[in-house]
Amino acid sequence: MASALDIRGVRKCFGKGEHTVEVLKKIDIDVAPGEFLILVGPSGCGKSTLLNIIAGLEEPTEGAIHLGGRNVIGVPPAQRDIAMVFQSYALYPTMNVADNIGFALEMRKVPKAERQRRIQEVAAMLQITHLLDRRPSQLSGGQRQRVAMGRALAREPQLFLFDEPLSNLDAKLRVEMRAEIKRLHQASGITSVYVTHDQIEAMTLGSRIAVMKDGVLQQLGTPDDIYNRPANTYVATFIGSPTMNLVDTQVLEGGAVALAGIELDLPCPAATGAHATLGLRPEHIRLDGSAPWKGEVSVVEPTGADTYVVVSTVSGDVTVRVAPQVRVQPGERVGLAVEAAHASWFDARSGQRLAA
Amino acid sequence: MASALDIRGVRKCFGKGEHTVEVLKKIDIDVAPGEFLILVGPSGCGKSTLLNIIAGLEEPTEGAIHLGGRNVIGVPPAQRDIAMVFQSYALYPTMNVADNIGFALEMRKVPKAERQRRIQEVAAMLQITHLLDRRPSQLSGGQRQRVAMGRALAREPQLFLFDEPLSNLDAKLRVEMRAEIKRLHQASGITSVYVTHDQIEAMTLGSRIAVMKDGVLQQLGTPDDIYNRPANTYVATFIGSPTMNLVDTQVLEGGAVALAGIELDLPCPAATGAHATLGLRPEHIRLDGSAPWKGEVSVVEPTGADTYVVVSTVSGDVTVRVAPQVRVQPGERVGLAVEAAHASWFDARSGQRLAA
Amino acid sequence: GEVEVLHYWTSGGEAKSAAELRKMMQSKGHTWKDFAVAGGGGDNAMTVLKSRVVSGNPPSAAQIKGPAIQEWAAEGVLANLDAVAKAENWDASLPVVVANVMKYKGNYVAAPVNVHRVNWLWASPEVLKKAGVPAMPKTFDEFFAAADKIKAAGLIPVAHGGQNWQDFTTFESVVLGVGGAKFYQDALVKLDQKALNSDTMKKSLETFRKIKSYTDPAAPGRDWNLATAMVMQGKAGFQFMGDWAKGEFIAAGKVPGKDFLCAAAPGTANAFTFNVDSFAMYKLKDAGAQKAQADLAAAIMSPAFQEVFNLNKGSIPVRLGMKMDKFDDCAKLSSKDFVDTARTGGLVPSVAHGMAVSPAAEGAIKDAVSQFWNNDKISVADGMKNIAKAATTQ
Amino acid sequence: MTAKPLSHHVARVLLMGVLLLGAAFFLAPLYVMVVTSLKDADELRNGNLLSLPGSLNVSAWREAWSSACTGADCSGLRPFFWHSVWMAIPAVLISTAWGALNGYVLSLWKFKGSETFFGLLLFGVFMPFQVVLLPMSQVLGWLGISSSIGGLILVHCLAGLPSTTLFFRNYYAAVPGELLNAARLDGAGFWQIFLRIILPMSTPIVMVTLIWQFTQIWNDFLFGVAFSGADSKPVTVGLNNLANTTSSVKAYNVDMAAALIAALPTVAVYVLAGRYFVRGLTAGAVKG
Amino acid sequence: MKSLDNLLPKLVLAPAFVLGLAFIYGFMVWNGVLSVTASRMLPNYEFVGLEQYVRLFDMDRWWVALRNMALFGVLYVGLSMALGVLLAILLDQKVRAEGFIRTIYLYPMALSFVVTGTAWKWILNPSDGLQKLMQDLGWTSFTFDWLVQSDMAIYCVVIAGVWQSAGFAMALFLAGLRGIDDSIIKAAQIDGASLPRIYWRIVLPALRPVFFSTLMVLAHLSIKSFDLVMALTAGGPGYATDVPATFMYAMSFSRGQIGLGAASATIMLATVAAIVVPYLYSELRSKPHDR
Ligand SMILES: Nc1ncnc2c1ncn2[C@@H]1O[C@H](COP(=O)(O)OP(=O)(O)OP(=O)(O)O)[C@@H](O)[C@H]1O
Ligand SMILES: Nc1ncnc2c1ncn2[C@@H]1O[C@H](COP(=O)(O)OP(=O)(O)OP(=O)(O)O)[C@@H](O)[C@H]1O
Ligand SMILES: [Mg+2]
Ligand SMILES: [Mg+2]
Repeated sequence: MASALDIRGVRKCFGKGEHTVEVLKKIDIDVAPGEFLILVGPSGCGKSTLLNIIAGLEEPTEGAIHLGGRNVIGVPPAQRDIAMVFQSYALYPTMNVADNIGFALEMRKVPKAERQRRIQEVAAMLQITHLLDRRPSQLSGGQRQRVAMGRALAREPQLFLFDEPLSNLDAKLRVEMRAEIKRLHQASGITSVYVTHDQIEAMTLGSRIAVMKDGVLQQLGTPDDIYNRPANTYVATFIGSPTMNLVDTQVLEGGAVALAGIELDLPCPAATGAHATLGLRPEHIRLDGSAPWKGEVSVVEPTGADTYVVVSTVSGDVTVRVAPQVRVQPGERVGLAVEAAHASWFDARSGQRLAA
Repeated sequence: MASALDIRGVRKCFGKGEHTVEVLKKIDIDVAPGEFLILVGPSGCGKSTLLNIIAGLEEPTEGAIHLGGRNVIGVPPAQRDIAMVFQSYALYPTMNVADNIGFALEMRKVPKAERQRRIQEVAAMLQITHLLDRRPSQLSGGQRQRVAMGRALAREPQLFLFDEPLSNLDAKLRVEMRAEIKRLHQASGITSVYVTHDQIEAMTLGSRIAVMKDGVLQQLGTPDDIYNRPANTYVATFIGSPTMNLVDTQVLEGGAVALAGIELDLPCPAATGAHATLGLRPEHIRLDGSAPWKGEVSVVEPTGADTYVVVSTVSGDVTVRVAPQVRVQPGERVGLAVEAAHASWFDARSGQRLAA
Repeated sequence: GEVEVLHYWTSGGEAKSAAELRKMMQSKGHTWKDFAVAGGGGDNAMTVLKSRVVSGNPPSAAQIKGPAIQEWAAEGVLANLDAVAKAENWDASLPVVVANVMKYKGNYVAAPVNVHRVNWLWASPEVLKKAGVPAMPKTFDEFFAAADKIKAAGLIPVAHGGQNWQDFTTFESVVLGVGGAKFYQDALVKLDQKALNSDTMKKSLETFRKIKSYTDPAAPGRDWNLATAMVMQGKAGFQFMGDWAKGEFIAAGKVPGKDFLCAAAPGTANAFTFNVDSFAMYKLKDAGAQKAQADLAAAIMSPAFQEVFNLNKGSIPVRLGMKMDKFDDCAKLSSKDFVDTARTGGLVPSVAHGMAVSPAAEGAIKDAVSQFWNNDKISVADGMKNIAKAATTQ
Repeated sequence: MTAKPLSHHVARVLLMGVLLLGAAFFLAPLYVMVVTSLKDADELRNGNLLSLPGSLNVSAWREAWSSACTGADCSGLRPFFWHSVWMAIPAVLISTAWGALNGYVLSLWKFKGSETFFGLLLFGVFMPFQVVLLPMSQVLGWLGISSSIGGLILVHCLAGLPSTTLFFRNYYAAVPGELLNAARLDGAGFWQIFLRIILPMSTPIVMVTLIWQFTQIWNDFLFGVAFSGADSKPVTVGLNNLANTTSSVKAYNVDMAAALIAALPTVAVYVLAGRYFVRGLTAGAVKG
Repeated sequence: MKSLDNLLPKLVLAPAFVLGLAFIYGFMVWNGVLSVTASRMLPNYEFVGLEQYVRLFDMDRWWVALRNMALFGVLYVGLSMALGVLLAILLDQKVRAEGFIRTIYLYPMALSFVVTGTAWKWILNPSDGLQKLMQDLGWTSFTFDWLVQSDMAIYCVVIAGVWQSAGFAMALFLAGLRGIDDSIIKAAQIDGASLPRIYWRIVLPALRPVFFSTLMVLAHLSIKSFDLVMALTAGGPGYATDVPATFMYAMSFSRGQIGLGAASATIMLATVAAIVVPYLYSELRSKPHDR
């Protein structure tokens, strides 16, 4: 089957002559029909730019965009059959909710009765029927978000684009809306590309995740890949909160490594004698008095559901997740046991993942 | 010892005549010296108003504020010896960082040399020494946040007030700054009141948490109290993410309850025959095929470190936290086992916690 | 046809006179579109005129006079009135001096309305009596003696207003009185540098400055007719002003000889500074409008209009040989002097009223004189230098 | 309730005092004008500037409105007033609409060179108007609309163009680009975006521009005198003629009444809509 | 399709482009051309080089006009801004009846100078106005006759100018004040600053951009001031209150010296450009908005 969206060798430069900035550097992404692709990366890495290029709001400097097999370079946004939900919602401030939702249909000359029907349908789905007469300024953040969503949904487009749609909401609402988006995607099955800063969103919504940095695609994979098999130290530390612990090691003979002098029984794919970086997520370390790797507790952060313990070791601070009922005190000496199966290994120099 | 801050029967109304809105309704809070009190609650519940009243920026309609034993009603803000960090930072846009930090000292006629020393000291502590000459507009969000903090710290006041100081930062920076604030508080020992929307912040920073809603104090207690022994269903659902599951039950005889017909062995403090609401956090439920409480998996949300499974049961959706390696599929039928020790019980009508 | 007439006759007596002209045109079946633009002694009107001409849509007739007529004609925008002039025999009914002003390269391009005498001195008999001044002063010595008496009586000796042409009206009367007609011609008409730097000029300036000391401090900014009103109301003794001032007296119902006195400015009894108002006609395409223009020109020169108009305005008819019996004594005197001086060479054009030199030079000299009048810090020597320099403006 | 310290009350009283003093300074000329316009000739001569008229005497107003002479015409300000109305309304509307369109393009549809064009246009705000009188007359002559209300309207639209464009462009600079993108994706074109989305958001700046243009155009004298014909002279020209039309006794009461009549529409606009002006300025006409 | 999309904005801007540039720059060039011709009553095109400029700078009246422009400009701009900022700050103190007082401050802007000139001329006239009033009230030694004094009359123009513009400056500053983040003031209060100090140290510095735009607006008004002088003094006494705008007007329209007038207009344009162009440049450079 043809891919729903194919981004091929897209480059984008802003500015001219000396001041040229290359914001996207040869991006290749292929999205299958019905897929939910997540785009993550630090601020300024080019996520919005890529979305704009897909939508046709911006022209790429180089490369092609295929939508359902058709090259759309040069096709104006209105004819690409794409709907987009913006970070700031971009609701039309002077129209009421119904008109906001119906605007795109009106522009496409959908007859009035049909338009009304669709508006009602979408409003019912998003539970905003009672808000249809209000202006955006009379809505709460969550309600606005729903309207923005409704505006996109009314269209039943070929492709959805979401540019950090939840980042303005508070935590609680974010969780609710996240579930809603997931539900809607499952119901409609429309291919979607979704930009976010939030890792939980990325992990829970995406069928695949693309991690970008400085205009370069770092890794493209399933959430499980990204979380458990990060392609490099950048991806490793970018995804996961608290972040993955990275520890310098030297590979000893016979499936052991040395951490600043302490010897641990961990098989490492690097050559003996080489330096390698060991990546360990907080939940993959246990407090174990008998373990050889020792340290002193510096901070205890109970979050209710879990408690994070920061342990100072000779190889630096290490964060460990423990159950809330575990009681440790700052200053206490503890041992750290590692779940070897979940360890990630990276080249010490390049930061690239070492294949097992 | 006298309390550092005593809020006694504070009421605040805005508007006149018919349009009066009571924003704070008889708030009583007593803060011990050195304590770190967290104020949480939904938007518009009156948190900022309370902070403003403590600072003297706003007069209460009724009630008293005692600072170190002295009633400060009518005392202008400048004479209350309070430092405040604003949500928007409120840095003086036309002064450089050093002047921003030193302004309060200058106003208090601290000699120039002494002022310089304090600015340097604070800057060093916050690692912003290299930024002292810059204007706020030339700083990143995190740097601004530090300057706002530095401005408060330079003063060594009797009391710190923080109004959502981290809410404008991105997730990663927020984690870092949270740790910094904790460290600074531990070092200085100055009594603090801290408003936040973020539950992790609330749980990890506070020595006690005050939960407000609609101008009424809902619960005042340690993070452990609030998380594990919420005073009512509001607090129960407000704190914790994903939120606590609430299930309607009817108390049967002999330490059992009925959930929409299913009988569970759970001792409930309510009278037999009464209706009670059972509160269960996602991490206190296990998937257990043998358990009598059955349901169908509707959503699986892997977040990497944990996986949340939403199970549709006859008593409504229930969210369960499972380890990432547990593999379940939407549509699968599962059983839910409850950790009775961690169950919370609320009156079905009033929502108030039922004493065990 | 339709005549659109651009003029700046907006004060009492003037407006009445303009209304007369309109009446006459209307009686001939033409429509009169009144385009009056007040202010700035015609400056605003000139702005409008210029922009109208540049836009190719000039008014039918505009109130212009003196060398400005030639300048406009030189631009080729004025209509030729020879046909009317011949039919109405203008050459015979106008003094040559005046006719020359109306002609460009031998063709009539403007129709004269009236003759004003500028070198008048007006006085309030009531004030003179109060101060014990027996008669109108004939020389400047007499004048200053009288002024001193009025001052002593606690009244304002000289009423004066505040535009530069008012300053200059006084100034040219002083030059004429001090230096005589020949000197006036040399200095102010020919702009001869020797004359402008002569002792006579110095004496004139000294006299001029002395007059200033008899005016009241509120003069700057005052309109001329308000100064006239001061004389009328017995607040001030004298005013140097052209005979349009009489229009104001008459309009207020005052009787010459009884309620106010007129005499030639001190030392100028044998001279006459004239100021001829005239209408220039602009080239128009519309035949109806051209006909109306011709009728307007004829109407202006008709004895009936000349009489009515000048009775209102205070001036005398420009047409020779008119019966003067309806006119008052001042006008009769004026009329007689007009004819006499034309013979003796005492008939000189008024600089203050744009009859003598080009607008550019006139403006520059007026500036210099005004500055001298208004600023006592400028010495007579400097004032003379400034005036001489201004006279070189082209 | 808490008692405010005494110094607080003293400060408030002082504050109000200064504010009212300021108000008095600004009101004094208006007071003088109003009082004078209601006096009769006797009171004018005998009273002083500030004294109140003995009785409400509106004859000066009536005279100024319908019978005072300006030149040979004695129909008061009335015809001039209506010329001004017929000139100002279209000129204000056209120049505002035009400025809105230009501002829309200049901030939301930028293209190469549009900023430079804006800079060049902006310089027009600062151009002394006397400079354009003669060339403008010539152009109006070519267009065949000299000395007509139509010509005046055109001149005012051109003269106001830089400022109205500036107002709208600065206001629209704050419109988020995402809004435009959303509309484009929704399938709206250039005009639909302008009419359906941008224009309805522009009320504050439209108010500012309308008020500004109205005062500018209504109060203009220079263009009014230079480009009007005998039957299109605006009220400022009429007022000037009237105030400079003097008989021996200056009819200050009529002058003042005429001045007030000429000022009435603009003052009314400020009194009724002044708060929209300040609000609109706050909303983005002035960069702060 | 695409080309129309790109073309439409340019088409819409085209009338403004053609007319705006033709009128502004075409006329400027035309004026520049006239200034090197011998034009008198009507424009002509006889080239005379820089003669008109030489004559211009040889005229005492032109120098007076320049001096007046400088004096008037500094005082008018300075006083209007000082008064404007003061009133704006006072009005910002949550005053009762703010809207009412604000309207009073603002209304002079609504009046044309033909109107206010009439009123001010009378008030400032020694024999009819303020001086007479004071003397009638018994203060016989009171004199206020600046309007008729050659060297003081320009200050009368300043008074009337400030009267008209201060309210506008106030409105701009008030808009600026309203735009300042409230929490900055709260922060300063907590930092222990008194109200005057807060304004002096925090608020006024933050208003800098507003000061700048107000300065620009007033400065160009002062250079263009024409109606004001015409209505109040018509340049008098003598030509003591002449400014370049009135000078240019007099030369071009009543004196028949269009060439000279054009030369003076060129100098005015150059002055305006010297003030405005750097400002415009920085304005447009500082914000590389891009969509
Ligand atoms: N029109 C433009 N001209 C020049 N540079 C631009 C332009 N638009 C974007 N950029 C630059 O391109 C880079 C990528 O911008 P983009 O908006 O795509 O980032 P982003 O990944 O969406 O960031 P964020 O998470 O903050 O939204 C940024 O450095 C930005 O400054
Ligand atoms: N000056 C005022 N006049 C009238 N109502 C006010 C005023 N200040 C605040 N309020 C109202 O008081 C309520 C509480 O406001 P407050 O700012 O204290 O909320 P908050 O808890 O800080 O909310 P947030 O989390 O959004 O900052 C709100 O409903 C607000 O609208
Ligand atoms: Mg982005
Ligand atoms: Mg708040």
